[in-house]
Amino acid sequence: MNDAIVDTAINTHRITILQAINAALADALADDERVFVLGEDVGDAEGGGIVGVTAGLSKRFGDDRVRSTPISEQAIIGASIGAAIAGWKPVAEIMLMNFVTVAMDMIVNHAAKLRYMSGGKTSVPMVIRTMTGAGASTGGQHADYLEGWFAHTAGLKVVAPSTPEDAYGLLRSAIDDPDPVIFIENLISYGNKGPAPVSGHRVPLGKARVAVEGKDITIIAYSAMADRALQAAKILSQAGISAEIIDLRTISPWDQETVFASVAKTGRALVVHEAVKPFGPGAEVAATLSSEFFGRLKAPVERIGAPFTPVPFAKSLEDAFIPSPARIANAAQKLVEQGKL
Amino acid sequence: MNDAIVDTAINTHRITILQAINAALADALADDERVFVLGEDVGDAEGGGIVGVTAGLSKRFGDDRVRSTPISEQAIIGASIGAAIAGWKPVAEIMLMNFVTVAMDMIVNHAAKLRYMSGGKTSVPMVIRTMTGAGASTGGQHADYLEGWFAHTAGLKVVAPSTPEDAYGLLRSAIDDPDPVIFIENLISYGNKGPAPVSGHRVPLGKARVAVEGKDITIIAYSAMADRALQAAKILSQAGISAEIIDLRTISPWDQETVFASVAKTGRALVVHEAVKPFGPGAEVAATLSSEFFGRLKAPVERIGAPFTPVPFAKSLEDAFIPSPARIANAAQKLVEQGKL
Amino acid sequence: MNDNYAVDGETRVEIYRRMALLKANDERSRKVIKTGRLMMPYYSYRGQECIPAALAVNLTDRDYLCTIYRGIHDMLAKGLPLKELWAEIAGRIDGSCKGKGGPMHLTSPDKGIMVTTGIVGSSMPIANGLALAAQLSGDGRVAVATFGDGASNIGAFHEALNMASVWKLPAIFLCQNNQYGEHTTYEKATSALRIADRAIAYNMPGVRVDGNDPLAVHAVTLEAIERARNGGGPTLIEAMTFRFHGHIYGDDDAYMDPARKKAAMEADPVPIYRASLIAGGFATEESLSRIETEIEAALDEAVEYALASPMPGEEELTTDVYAEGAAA
Amino acid sequence: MNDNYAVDGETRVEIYRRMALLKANDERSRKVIKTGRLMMPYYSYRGQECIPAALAVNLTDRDYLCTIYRGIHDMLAKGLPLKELWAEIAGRIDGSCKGKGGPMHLTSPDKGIMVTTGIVGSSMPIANGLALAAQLSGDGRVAVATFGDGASNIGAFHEALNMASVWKLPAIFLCQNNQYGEHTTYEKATSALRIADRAIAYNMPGVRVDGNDPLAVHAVTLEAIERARNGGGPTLIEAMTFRFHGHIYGDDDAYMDPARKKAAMEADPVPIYRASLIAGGFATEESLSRIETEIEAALDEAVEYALASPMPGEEELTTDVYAEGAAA
Ligand SMILES: Cc1ncc(C[n+]2csc(CCOP(=O)(O)OP(=O)(O)O)c2C)c(N)n1
Ligand SMILES: Cc1ncc(C[n+]2csc(CCOP(=O)(O)OP(=O)(O)O)c2C)c(N)n1
Ligand SMILES: [Mg+2]
Ligand SMILES: [Mg+2]
Repeated sequence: MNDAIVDTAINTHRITILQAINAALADALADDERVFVLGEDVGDAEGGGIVGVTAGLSKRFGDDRVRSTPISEQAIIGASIGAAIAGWKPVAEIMLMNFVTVAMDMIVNHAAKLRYMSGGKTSVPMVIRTMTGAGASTGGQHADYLEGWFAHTAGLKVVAPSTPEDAYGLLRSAIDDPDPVIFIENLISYGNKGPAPVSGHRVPLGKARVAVEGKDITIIAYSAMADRALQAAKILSQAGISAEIIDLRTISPWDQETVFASVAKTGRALVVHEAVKPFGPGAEVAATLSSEFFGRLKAPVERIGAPFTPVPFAKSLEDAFIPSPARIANAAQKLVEQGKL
Repeated sequence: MNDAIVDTAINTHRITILQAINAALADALADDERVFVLGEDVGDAEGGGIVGVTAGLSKRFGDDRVRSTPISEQAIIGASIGAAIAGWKPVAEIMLMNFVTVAMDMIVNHAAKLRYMSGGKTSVPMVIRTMTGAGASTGGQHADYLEGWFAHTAGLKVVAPSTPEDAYGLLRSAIDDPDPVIFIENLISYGNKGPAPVSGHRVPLGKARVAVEGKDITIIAYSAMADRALQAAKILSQAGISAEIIDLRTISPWDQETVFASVAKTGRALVVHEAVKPFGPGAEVAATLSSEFFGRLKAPVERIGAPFTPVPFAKSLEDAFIPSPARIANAAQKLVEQGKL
Repeated sequence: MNDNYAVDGETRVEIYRRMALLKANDERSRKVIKTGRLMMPYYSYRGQECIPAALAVNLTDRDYLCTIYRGIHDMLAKGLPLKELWAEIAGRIDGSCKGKGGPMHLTSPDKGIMVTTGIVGSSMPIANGLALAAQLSGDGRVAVATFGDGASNIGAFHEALNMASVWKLPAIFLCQNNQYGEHTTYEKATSALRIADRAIAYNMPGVRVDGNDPLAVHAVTLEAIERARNGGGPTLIEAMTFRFHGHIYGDDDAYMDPARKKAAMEADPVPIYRASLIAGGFATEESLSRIETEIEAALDEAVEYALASPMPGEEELTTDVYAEGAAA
Repeated sequence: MNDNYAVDGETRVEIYRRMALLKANDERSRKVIKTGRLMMPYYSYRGQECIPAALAVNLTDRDYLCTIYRGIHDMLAKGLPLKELWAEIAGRIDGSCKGKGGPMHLTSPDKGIMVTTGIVGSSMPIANGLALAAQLSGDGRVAVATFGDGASNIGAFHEALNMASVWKLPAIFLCQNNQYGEHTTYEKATSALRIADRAIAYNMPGVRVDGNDPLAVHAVTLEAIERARNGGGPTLIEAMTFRFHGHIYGDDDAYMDPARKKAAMEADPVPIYRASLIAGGFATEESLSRIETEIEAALDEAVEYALASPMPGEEELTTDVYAEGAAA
């Protein structure tokens, strides 16, 4: 694993999402003694994480503050909760999002609720980083997007960046935040490059980003689907359709102000995520927009998500599972055409 | 605990929901040797369940087929999955819905996915019964409605009855079903009475029930909220509003046919659940209706759910947390009035 | 008292004071519920008083406690103010958690009472985090997790004890083995001959102690606490005890072996310890009665205070979900 | 061979046949991936062949197996047809799971291969269910759960072993202790001196065995299987072994102690056992070579079969989510 990631991180060049996350962790560790990192294999003796996201950190900050754990997700989250209550700022890694299933009690019954149940006497300022996403042939138990569960849980915030700058800035804000934040990374796009963030940069939680301005339709997405929406926008522009792309960045609480402003302008909306469509996060956005803009929309609000199946292994099926730019563009085009009737 | 529940169950009188569930279990155990029941304290030596739902069953069917377990929810669900794959039909009890959080891996990564991941070579015909609901002063960790998580999981079905007849008939169908079913019972309404089901009665999964016919607005609810919707309908009828109440009964897959037919008639819809509103199951129904009936609705589709908070302990707050008939009626009235403008 | 424990008289009496407080508080709780002045799920700890009383005199307010739904004894022993307690279990705004937590979620950080959980087993992983905070700070605190015998069969127990051991955390895992988990007996649910044996699985000291013997509990917990403070890592303690009033207030005892229950109640640790203090010359009937009278008076005051406190207003429903002013 | 094991020559050779099959299959897998003919996450089991080979000769097709992502050796030893395997890991319609499961979810109920999980620890609670089915049916089957050393630190392990013990389930918990969990060493993650010691926590027989010694593994697993079949309940077995090629295909070995790895590879059980069979007069160079040649031929055939098999069509994407014809 590359020990040098930390050093190369903050500069004016383009860096990858992986480097941005590594840099955000390094800077948070450097800026605040109360920050520490824990998770399976995160230490440099263990290679600095299975894909190297935490590479170099334990060498620089010590094994106490960057600590590899046993394979015990309940204990990882429990240790984070307890330390957070006692004034520390843990950043826990749950290697893949499907593994949160063994720690849901800790996250939902405890991290999310302790502030409320204690009447504000305790708080749980912690971050849970986790990665997911189909496309790496990992099959049914390693690629689920489960953000909908957490967005449906009071007390949690849910964040999912799609660029290096946002990854850095959102992670810094998540670590600053006084409440527990679920921070979702996409496995497939770790290598995506973008402008390097300025050291110390913050992206506020709860604020979406208008990635591309447009006037015919608003496409709302996040995580890897924000990229695919951008690709769809290119396809659409060739068809003469101007799509506004909103990268939600924070899924809960989501930025109604920005989204509303956009839909007020375009009159059409399409929500896209990789999570399966039924009862998915897109439903909240679609239901809210349909109500808010009742009578003012040019077309129904539509949603695109993965089909209602586990993630398949075979490449032919996995490719069909993930919403594609073409599928997004197609759906958008239909809405625009429908709205023109 | 009352050993006699089983005997009194199936007759022409009115029985409680608790008795109906007890009877469904007894009849399923009697009809099919492959059915067995497991969970904490479910045996008669342990009182037949903490509120007596399984009372009398182990005496009648033996401790092998009605077995009390250690406090080990992962092991309970794991044992059910394994037995189901091997041809048995386990009915597992997870005492309260919040405790599914310690068994989410077993439910979501395994029970839900094994059919798919094995390409159909194995199947998991099991039922997970669980109870929940605010109103008993149990506080933040004992009353959450988490059906949205399961409805968002491919491979699972989710059921929540509100009458004794449906409780019996749905549980029998759930046990018959070749796939895993989450069966949600409401703690507060176990004592609610209704007509006793005929022995052997089945309510098909995926079929809603029109509880009251009406023409001005469709109110869609399930579990304890179906009762509250009925109470709201009475309030509304005093205001001259005729509400059609649909008890969804099965949350996933939900009965679009019945709901669509109703909304086609009324032109207005309100979705009600006790789960917190944001990213809740109501969003799926509302988003789907808003799209399906685009341009044909008299008012926006609205949703009522619990506020975005953990369940509070204090009675004053707990009362305010649970959607009340008055709140439902109010919201419905507003929609009807809005649609009349 | 004929024993070999080097415990001074003052401490012996202080342990009794706490036991008497716990006993009286339980009796008062059941009475207040019975007379309908209060409605709540109540998990009586009557019979288990000795354990937290003897533990708590070895702790300071700065030491951490994670306890469970059946944990009011643990908290009172550690110093939870009676008024805070009673207002909370009454669901009033003056409660420790503004009435929002209730009896299963009492929290009082000033006294080191950091978490009360209603989920079986979940006190342990979180106690690890408190212990980790102490270890990282080097502030010498320890974290105690209490839990029941039934909880020793759940995954969180296992993960927590393993992690505590490999990280040598200053944690004490205190199992109050009352021989039942809800309505299920120890024997039916728990494979280990003794829960203390499970310490071997974590290469951790494990000890079973008579939970009716305050001085034995005092000695065992003191040793564990000192080991933890000195960097020696965690300890698993199994204190044998019994709950006299079933799992939850109102459950009938049909599932319990009457002989087992009768024997346990006859071994009620509170009067036995009381008598031993007097017999050993550490206290007099009068001095102990005075303590008991003071406790009753404090309870009178706390109950009235609680019932006079207002219910939380509706604005409380949506506060404390997130930090005030934070994006939400 | 100078040993005291009462294992007949045929069985000895059969164990070797399976070991050789596993070794060759692993080598072929890595080669096919390296040459780019196949893309998949591959968890090499090379070095661990002896354990499932010696176990499987004691099982029938009717006995159940729950295994893990690093479990292709377990399945091949238990009889998974090579063509089914290769078509599945190639993501083709003729695979054991129509290509939908992939290498981490191979399933072949005809051979008792019921579940392969990618979640650490989850093989054990499900194996209990299979064992429970056998117990309820009285059909004499046993269920074997395989798992790694790292998995012994997760909650599911604990819950499963406790339940199996109190219910006396016919289950065998077979830990393949290869001394690493992903990149983390046994010592850093696991508090128990030996995983076998953890059996004490469940009042269950626990035994550590040299996983490089086929006859020792044969004896230990046979005893456990017989105990399970005869109603004597579960056993925890810890077989000491090593994975030669890291956690996943492509990981560099920087996190591994080179000396530890070198020593392990020098103790490669396959050639050592092969030599011992010849030395002991149980086989000849020729007879073993013939076996190996047959295996290579079968592998050639399986690989070509797999790569010629079609990918699943899009209609497969949404089938097998629910039973056909059921409400969905
Ligand atoms: C994960 C989980 N499962 C089930 C329950 C329901 N429950 C509450 S208390 C209890 C018994 C716990 O027994 P034990 O650990 O011995 O503690 P005790 O109540 O005897 O003090 C159970 C099963 C729960 N709260 N959490
Ligand atoms: C619950 C869970 N946490 C983490 C992982 C990621 N993971 C996959 S394999 C592995 C290591 C397991 O080690 P061990 O049990 O020793 O088995 P081995 O791979 O050595 O055979 C980890 C941590 C997972 N699959 N499931
Ligand atoms: Mg107990
Ligand atoms: Mg290993």
